[in-house]
Amino acid sequence: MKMVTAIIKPYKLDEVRTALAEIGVQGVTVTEVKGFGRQKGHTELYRGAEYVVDFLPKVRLEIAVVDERVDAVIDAITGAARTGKIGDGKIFVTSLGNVLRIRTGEMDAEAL
Amino acid sequence: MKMVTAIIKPYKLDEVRTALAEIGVQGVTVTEVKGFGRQKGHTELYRGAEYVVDFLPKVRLEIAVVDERVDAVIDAITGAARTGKIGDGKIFVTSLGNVLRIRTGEMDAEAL
Amino acid sequence: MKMVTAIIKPYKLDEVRTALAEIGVQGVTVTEVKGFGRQKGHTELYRGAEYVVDFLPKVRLEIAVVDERVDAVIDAITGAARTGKIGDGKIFVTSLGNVLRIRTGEMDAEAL
Amino acid sequence: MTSTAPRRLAPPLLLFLTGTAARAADAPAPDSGDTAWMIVATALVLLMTIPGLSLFYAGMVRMKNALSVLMQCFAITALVSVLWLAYGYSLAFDTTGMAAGEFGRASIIGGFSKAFMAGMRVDSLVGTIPESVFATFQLTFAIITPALIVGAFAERMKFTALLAFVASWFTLVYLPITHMVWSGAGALLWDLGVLDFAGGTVVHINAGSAGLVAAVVLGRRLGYPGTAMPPHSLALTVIGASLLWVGWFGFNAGSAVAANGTAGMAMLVTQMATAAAALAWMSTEWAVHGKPSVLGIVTGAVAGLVAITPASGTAGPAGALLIGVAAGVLCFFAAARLKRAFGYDDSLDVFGVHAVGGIVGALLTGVCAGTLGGVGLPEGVSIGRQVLVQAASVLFTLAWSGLLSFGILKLLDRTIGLRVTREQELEGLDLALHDERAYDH
Amino acid sequence: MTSTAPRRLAPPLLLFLTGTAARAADAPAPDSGDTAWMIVATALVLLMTIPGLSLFYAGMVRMKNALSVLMQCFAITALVSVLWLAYGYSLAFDTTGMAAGEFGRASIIGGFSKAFMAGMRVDSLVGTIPESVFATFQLTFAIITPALIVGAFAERMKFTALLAFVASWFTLVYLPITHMVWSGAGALLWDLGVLDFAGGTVVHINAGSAGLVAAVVLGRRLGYPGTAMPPHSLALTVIGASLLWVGWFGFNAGSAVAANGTAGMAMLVTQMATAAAALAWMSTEWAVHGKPSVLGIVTGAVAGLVAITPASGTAGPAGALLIGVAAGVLCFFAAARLKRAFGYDDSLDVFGVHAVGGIVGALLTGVCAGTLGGVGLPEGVSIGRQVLVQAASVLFTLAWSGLLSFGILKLLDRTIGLRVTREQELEGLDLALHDERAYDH
Amino acid sequence: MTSTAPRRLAPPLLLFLTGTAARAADAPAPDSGDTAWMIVATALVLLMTIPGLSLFYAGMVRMKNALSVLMQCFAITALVSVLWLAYGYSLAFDTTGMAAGEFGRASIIGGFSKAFMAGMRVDSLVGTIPESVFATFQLTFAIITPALIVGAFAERMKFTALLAFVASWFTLVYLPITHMVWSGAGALLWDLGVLDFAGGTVVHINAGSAGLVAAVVLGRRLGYPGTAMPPHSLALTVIGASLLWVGWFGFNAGSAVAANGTAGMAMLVTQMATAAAALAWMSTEWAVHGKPSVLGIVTGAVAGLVAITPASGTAGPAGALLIGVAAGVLCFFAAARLKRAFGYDDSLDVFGVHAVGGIVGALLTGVCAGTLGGVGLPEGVSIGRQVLVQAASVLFTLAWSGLLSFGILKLLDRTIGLRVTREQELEGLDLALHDERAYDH
Ligand SMILES: Nc1ncnc2c1ncn2[C@@H]1O[C@H](COP(=O)(O)OP(=O)(O)O)[C@@H](O)[C@H]1O
Ligand SMILES: Nc1ncnc2c1ncn2[C@@H]1O[C@H](COP(=O)(O)OP(=O)(O)O)[C@@H](O)[C@H]1O
Ligand SMILES: Nc1ncnc2c1ncn2[C@@H]1O[C@H](COP(=O)(O)OP(=O)(O)O)[C@@H](O)[C@H]1O
Repeated sequence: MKMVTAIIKPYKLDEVRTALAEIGVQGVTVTEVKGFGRQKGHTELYRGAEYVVDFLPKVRLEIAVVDERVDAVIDAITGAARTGKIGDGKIFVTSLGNVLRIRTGEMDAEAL
Repeated sequence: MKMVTAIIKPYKLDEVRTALAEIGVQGVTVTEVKGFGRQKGHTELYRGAEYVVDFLPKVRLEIAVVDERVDAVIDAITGAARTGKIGDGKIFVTSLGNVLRIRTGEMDAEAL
Repeated sequence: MKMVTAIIKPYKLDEVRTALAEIGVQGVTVTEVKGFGRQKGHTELYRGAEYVVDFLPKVRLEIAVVDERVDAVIDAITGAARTGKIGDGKIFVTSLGNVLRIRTGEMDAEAL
Repeated sequence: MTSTAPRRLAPPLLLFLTGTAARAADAPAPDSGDTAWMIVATALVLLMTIPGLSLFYAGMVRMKNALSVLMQCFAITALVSVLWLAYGYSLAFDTTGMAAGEFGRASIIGGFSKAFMAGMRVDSLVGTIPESVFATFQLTFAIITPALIVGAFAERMKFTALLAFVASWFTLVYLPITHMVWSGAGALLWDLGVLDFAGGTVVHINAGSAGLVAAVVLGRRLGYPGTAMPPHSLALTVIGASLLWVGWFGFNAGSAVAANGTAGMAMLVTQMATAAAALAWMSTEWAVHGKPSVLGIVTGAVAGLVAITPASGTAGPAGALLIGVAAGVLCFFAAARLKRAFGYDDSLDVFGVHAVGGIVGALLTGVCAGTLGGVGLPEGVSIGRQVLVQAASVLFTLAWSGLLSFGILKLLDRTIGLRVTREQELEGLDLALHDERAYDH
Repeated sequence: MTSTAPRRLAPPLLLFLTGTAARAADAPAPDSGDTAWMIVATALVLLMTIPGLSLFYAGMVRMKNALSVLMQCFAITALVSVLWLAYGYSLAFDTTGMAAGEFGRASIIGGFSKAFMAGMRVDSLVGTIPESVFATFQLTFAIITPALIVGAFAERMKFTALLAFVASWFTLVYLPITHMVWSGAGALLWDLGVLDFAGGTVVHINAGSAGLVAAVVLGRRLGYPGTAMPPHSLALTVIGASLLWVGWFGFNAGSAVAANGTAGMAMLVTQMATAAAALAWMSTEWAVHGKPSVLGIVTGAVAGLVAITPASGTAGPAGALLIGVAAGVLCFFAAARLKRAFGYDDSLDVFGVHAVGGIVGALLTGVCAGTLGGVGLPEGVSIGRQVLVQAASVLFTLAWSGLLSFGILKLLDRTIGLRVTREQELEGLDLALHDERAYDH
Repeated sequence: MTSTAPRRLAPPLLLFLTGTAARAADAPAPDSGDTAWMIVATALVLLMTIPGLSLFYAGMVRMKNALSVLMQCFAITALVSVLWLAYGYSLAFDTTGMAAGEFGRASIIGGFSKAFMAGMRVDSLVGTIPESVFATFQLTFAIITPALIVGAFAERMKFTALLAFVASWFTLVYLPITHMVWSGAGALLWDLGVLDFAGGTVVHINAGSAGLVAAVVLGRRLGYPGTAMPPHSLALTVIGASLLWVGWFGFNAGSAVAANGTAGMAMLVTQMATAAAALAWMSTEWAVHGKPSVLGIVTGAVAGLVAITPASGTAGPAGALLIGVAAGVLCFFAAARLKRAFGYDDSLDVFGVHAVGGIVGALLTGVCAGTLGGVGLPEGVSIGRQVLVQAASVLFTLAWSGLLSFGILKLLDRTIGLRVTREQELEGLDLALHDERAYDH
């Protein structure tokens, strides 16, 4: 099993969710994060105090999947999240030892 | 060492924390997340605009532990977080390369 | 590649960011988290209802790097985040299977 | 005795004089200054409930229930207004058949002769102000009183039950007590000689007693007292408390039903008692817990406002200081200790602040009218006697409100049910009952 | 016909009497009570816009646009004030050359004789109050009317375009309509006999019509209606709605331009219509959707406030109930169904609440003046005839405001552009246009 | 010279006339309209501090310090009220021993004859209003002045030090300056002929000078100016600024101590100067930084309110525009540039807005009284001479407040300590000093 972690633009969340649902992914955990990267932040200005905010609001998705589905998941995310503009985000894939469904005690692939 | 990541219902956090403390776990990092899964969300309604919110507030726990303690940790979480109702959440276990305590520079098992 | 995850004190974020930038790290994802650990929390008091809040606001950094740079990254974080007081936080290193830049489709080291 | 005492300054005095008995005397004339003040006083008392009290309460509950509290206060405002129009004003202030010292049905409750504001014309007067203004001013008191009770059962009551409870309580508790205290000679507590200038008995003790009963009948919130339930937004609570303070000038100085020296002095003593109570609560908390808190100081201010309410037409500045300090200290212990000792879950301390503060104020009203710069008691009435009258009225109100509240709540519990389900309570009332969330951040 | 009717109670009646025609009669004397009330009424109407309406609206938009709405309302307050001083007051209330029943330029718009408040001295009077107070009171109406329109194009309009639109609309739409309805005998709609005590036509239908046009011309927000756009802080919205309710006493009772029985009755009927509309919306929503919501009940209250506005000087309490219930139910369907059916994106329901509520109120004003406890219609005017007059005024205002708004917006679109870029809309107007964020949590 | 000038309109004129010298003349009679207005004006000025100023400030600090600011403002409200009762009112307004043109102790500070409101009865009058109303109205000015200073040392001062500082500053700075400017003939600055209708000198320059000194003595916040310290909730700040604007009608128009033409004109010019200053700040910021901001426009409005304050009883509408524009532009540069240039950390720009705005207003008061539609200067006083008098009063106040504030702060620093520890500052004052958090989201 793998854990696919994606950092995307917040307003793309709905589209990515839909794309994942279409390929049968049933579970996702989402976190609101701040991203520092190549994409430039914005300027804020308060009574003459101007400063550059170099983080940007991003959304982090965690999706646990069986190995065979990793590519499909990556394609779904990429397809929905890509705008071609800097800051579209990253996908990280790590290997996942075990998964357990708390409610039933089911393990691994069954637990997804 | 392993990193145990658990997604649970928010109101179970206190109980899980207590259960972990009882088995001697001293450190946990907690994130507020949104979960998409089998559990159904709720409906919101604003001036006739009705829409289904399919995410649910969840809490994500990260607990770094030595390998021997993984099972105890999983049992503690499961015992405290289970309600038997859909949406109780998942536990993910991944392997952890190194751990370092910033304050002292201690490494790995000592750092936990 | 490795994923370096660090839990630090929130007011140290700027310094750590700067230290990372100095060694050429270009991307970081930051999450606001709550930490339970050895560091004691605070007391809150509302109309005579006194209770101990044992979590503390912390900041979680995720930095994906190529293996060679892991030590430099750890040193940068440690150098900037250490105060010597309890609660300075931890660094976790896990191995990272793949990385993909959504915008371009670049993979792994190129994607960082 | 009381009908001749110039010191009897309850709001409806003028109503009484110009409305029934004294009609023969010189014809009342409208006064634009009094009218101006009373229109504004009405707006100020409405401001106390929406948004004042609503925010004070909403800030103190958990985020998942913030809207439910706002909803309850807003719905009460609307519901009580319509009931006031239909029959409330009439049952409270219709004085047909009343005569000083004579006991009868009309000593307890008015009739229906003013239902739907029958007979009220653009030029109808009560004293020197339009009757429309008098009726609306009194309505704002009828609104805030049940809204105060909301704090006692916050975070667990069904919205349907809330509506049913408020309609019943307004009818069976608020209207009779108002009538008995304020409608003039012939009314039960008026004839007894109670001093309640702006509603310590009618509003605060009345609501506080109902609150305690409701907290007990509904039971504790899930997790209370083990789980931490910190206020979700003390910023809202401070806005609410501040608006309560400002609006209370309408409440107390407005109870003079004129823009005169009595109104002015009511404002001054209100300011002083509130300030003193705020400092007293802050100091007590500082001494007891080691730190002063903003929730503490604002609650202290509210306790002071409550306590000076019955006395605001009769006490002097020094009396106000005494009342403020007493309320600040005693309400602190009532809120911080009493409810923990007895184990009931009066979520936002309706009993601890409004009943206890109201009782402190009611009793000290008797003391401070006759001394410490007060305006003096009616001829032949000693301080001791007045305090006894005050105490009797307190007990009567505690009992009337407590017993009837208990009956209403038990009846509702057996019919429509009072409390949300466990799942609804865990999810929060905002989503469970109203399909809304307070914030989308 | 109308110039002799004692029931014609629009605010400028006194202006007219004391300002031009009736100057020969007994010299007007200042009244401190009336003055006191009107100063406060002015403060209350200002409170309706800042912070009332600003918060009502800001709470309903998404967090990334919250400041842009506050900014728009605040800038409108400042901009309209200065324009009012420069020429607005004069164009609205200069009655030079007007005569009852005679049509001319002055029936549509005033002249410049009062520009920069020329001739206004500390002791100038309008009726019994200082002219400075009258001018500032009227200004607060001129402020809130364009501010209402903001809700229609929230979350997508350029700030430069907003300023240009408001300056033009104020000049070409607000000032003429105000003049035609309120400046006195000789003005077009005044001579027609329209009853608009506090601004159902001048303020609400006027703004609502412009709002609908603006929503259509600007087009929908990105993602509307598919994407969820929940209010980011209903707590702010409830504060705003509550302050609107309280402040509306200044709006409606202040329109009596005196602290008298008419003001008092205006306050009473305002309270009752608002309460009834809140309950009506709540019940309708409960029946239709299964749950009552706080956004619903507060919107219902605003609908009631809107609808009672034109009638507040002429309706009785029973009429107020009718108006409230009708507004609550009809505005619910307008907001919840109509805009979805037609597919325009009137973000915060300016048309559904203000135009629809205003129309309901305007028509029922004709009904309720003559019956249900109203003050009665002018001699010789039947209810049917008055309703026709009201309908004609409604249509006239809808058309005037709609057509001119369309012209102004199209012109601005071709010159400076109305709408922010796609990137700016996605990022949110707060950062894109103002370099600020509403919260740093 | 000044005692006969009909244009001398400072609030206590009536006090002076009816309270001491003129007692022989026709007996003063209470006026219900004036009383109505002054009760409300008092409520409005209280509203300016709680919740107005509290929110304006609390929104601008970081979340971890939001409650500490609310706490400070609320505690000041309570503390100053009690001190006012004990001796403040007396030291400020006791005129025993004063005589026009004679210098003595009583020219600087009053005596104790009115301590604890001695001699004040329900029917005591000041001019046409109850003395209780006059005393409470003046109290609200005494409350807001030290509360303004809070902005200068926000986010780093110990709460104990705050209480001690406020008590001392109120006694040694506020009371004497008030007495010298407002208590009537015989008082130092009154005899000099300063025009300060509503408190440009007494309130704003006074507070601004103390603020600058406090910012310097306490030193900068940790991390200033490198670290970003964005406002945690501009929504709260906009609510606060809006309530300041609305409440300021009580401040300025209330300073007429009557509901008359002077009050009305004060309201009108207040509205116009504020609007002009808001637009001026917005435009300047837009030109200089490329975007207009909501924090900018509301701060501009406050600058305008400050600057028109001393002139509000004497300037005309055109003068108000001049004052507003000048204040908007100059305060912008003071807040955005001056403090950065000199490197002090006046957290919320108390000096840049209140002292600079106050000075602009004080000087232009001299200009605008005599021209641009102003009411005119006393006979024989030229504009140049009046401006010199204004400048002298400004310098005197800057020096008095600055030097005494410095002394008080240094003394406190050496005894109880002014500043929280580094750890407390990092953790935030809310948890460190009050064991509370502003939000539990
Ligand atoms: N090395 C990294 N480690 C962790 N997160 C990263 C890393 N690089 C980028 N990110 C995340 O991805 C987001 C997008 O990266 P950015 O460099 O701005 O654009 P792009 O993905 O188009 O190259 C960042 O905001 C950050 O959250
Ligand atoms: N494949 C997955 N990857 C990541 N998180 C998941 C996955 N499946 C479920 N989750 C998380 O677990 C939570 C509970 O899952 P759900 O399917 O609702 O119920 P249950 O755990 O009882 O099967 C979800 O809300 C989501 O946060
Ligand atoms: N075993 C662990 N697993 C995950 N997070 C941990 C663990 N131990 C500590 N942490 C995180 O590190 C933070 C600091 O730990 P703490 O024990 O307070 O101090 P120190 O790092 O100085 O030993 C905690 O607040 C928590 O967020």
